[in-house]
Amino acid sequence: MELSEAPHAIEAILFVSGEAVAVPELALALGLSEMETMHAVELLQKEYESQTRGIAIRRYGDHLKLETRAEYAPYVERLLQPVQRQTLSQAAMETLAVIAYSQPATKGEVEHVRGVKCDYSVQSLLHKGLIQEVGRKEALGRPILYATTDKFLEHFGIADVRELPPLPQLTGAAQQSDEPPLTP
Amino acid sequence: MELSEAPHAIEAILFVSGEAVAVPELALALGLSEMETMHAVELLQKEYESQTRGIAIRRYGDHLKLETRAEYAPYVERLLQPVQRQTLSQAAMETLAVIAYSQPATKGEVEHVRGVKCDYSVQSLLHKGLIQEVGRKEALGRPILYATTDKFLEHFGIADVRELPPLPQLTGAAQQSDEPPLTP
Amino acid sequence: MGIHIRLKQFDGPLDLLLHLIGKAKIDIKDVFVSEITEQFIEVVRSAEDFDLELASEFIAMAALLVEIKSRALLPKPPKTEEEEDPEQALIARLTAYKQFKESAQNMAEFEQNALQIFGKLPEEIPLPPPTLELDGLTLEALWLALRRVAERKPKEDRQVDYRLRDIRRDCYTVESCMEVIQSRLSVGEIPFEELFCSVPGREEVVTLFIALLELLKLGKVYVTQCEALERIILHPGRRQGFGIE
Repeated sequence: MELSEAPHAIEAILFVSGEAVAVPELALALGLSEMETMHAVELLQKEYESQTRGIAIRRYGDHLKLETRAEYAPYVERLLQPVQRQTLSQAAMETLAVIAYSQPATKGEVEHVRGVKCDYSVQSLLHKGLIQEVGRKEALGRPILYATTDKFLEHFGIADVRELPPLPQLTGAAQQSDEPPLTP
Repeated sequence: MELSEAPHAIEAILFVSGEAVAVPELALALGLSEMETMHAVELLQKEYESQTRGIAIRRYGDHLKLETRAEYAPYVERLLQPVQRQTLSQAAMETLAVIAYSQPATKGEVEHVRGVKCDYSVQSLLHKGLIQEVGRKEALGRPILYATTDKFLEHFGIADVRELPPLPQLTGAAQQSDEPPLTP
Repeated sequence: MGIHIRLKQFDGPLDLLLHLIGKAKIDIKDVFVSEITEQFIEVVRSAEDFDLELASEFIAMAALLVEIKSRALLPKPPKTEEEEDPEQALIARLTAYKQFKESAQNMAEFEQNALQIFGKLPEEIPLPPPTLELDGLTLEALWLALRRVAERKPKEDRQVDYRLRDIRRDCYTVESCMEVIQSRLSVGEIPFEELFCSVPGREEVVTLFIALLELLKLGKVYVTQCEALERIILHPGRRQGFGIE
């Protein structure tokens, strides 16, 4: 396709699909390289932003999604009852925080940090698609390693895990060497 | 709300709604009069049209709806239903070769030549549109006769089955050196 | 302190410990010079929803706290390099847990902000049948496939003309069977079963029967049977009138 047409073709595709679309799939549909596709996406994003449109293109990891701008939420909610994403329980959020900040992490590592069994919250996060199995740890029992997904990014409205605030630095507590290594 | 914000608030509402929204409802949600609302809609429509965007606002009576532009439909279709690339299995290629050179042929005849059951490969070739039923043989059981299709010719880049290379000459067992009479 | 505490409201013993530390307004590292151990045991002991399933982790923590506290009362053994100080280990766990707990709260804020963003449902699009692209369809591949088939066949079959013909000549045809029946009947009537040889094949039976039906239709043969399950007799020629002959 013509490169100049690409941004608006992307707009049409994202509009129709509703859900987040993976960049490689988008590139395939357009018959463009992934680099050309991302370039077109950036053009479109700029166009949207310069006009403060009602909708915006957001990137979640490797996925792109067309969504409303947060500032128009009151008007949208006044007329429609949009399907709200469910918020996570405290237990699930804690489990997710440990995995997000120390990924990839095993269930055992999460349980060590939280001090409770985490079977249920890990299952629930897997089911919601917020975490995924990414391999096995080379350790006794070869436990499954978990990491966050692009859907996790979408749930929290960030493009990359690095956009999460850094782990809070606690004053007065000596850092211990037996903690799981963290990569915030 | 600010009148200048109205077009993009309308965009956000129409986007989330997915369905046609009545102008009075839209006006209510925005806290504007219907006339102000329609004015904002016209501004938004003009903005869309001047940019040949991927989506457009359509009016149905006093209802408004956000839709994709028809010219981008092929890209959308390609995303939702990507072209599947396949190769023919060796078994299917053999079955196709026997049918191509002796058409019309029954499954029984192909099986006799190949020395194996050919139900699966015949089904697969039918499904791929490379062969078709062309009648029934006047013999016991009136078996179905198969022949190649125009799609077959198209795939092999020939205009007529008579353009197929001549049959392999296999008069002796030591005929290892004979090459297909083709100029690739 | 208020004892009306349910264990369920805490995500495990570390959560309860942090809660008590927060309430006492002390630093994590001061946990063992405080009354936290006693408070912890009291909470677990008097919990309204005490059941072993839920409480086992709390009880294990209580045991650990008591162990650490009692160690402090004993003279300190000379420190060995590899031995882990359970007090320092627990403080480290509490510290790490507190960090993640706060991160979870930060993440909940992100989650709340994301709730202000709406997507839309996918459009319903009628799709054309899937297009299939086939790779490797060349005349050469087709020709080679045919040669492969030919080479697999036994040598004596090699000279086969690949223009396919009938595989096997039918031994019985309806026409020949009609002639057989008529010639048998030319000397007079015969019982139906004598039409067949002693060990008839399926093809013979089927073809002869079809031939017989054909002759009946053409009026060249007729059949009689005196009673049900009696012998069936074949007669040459067209039946005269009705009734049993």
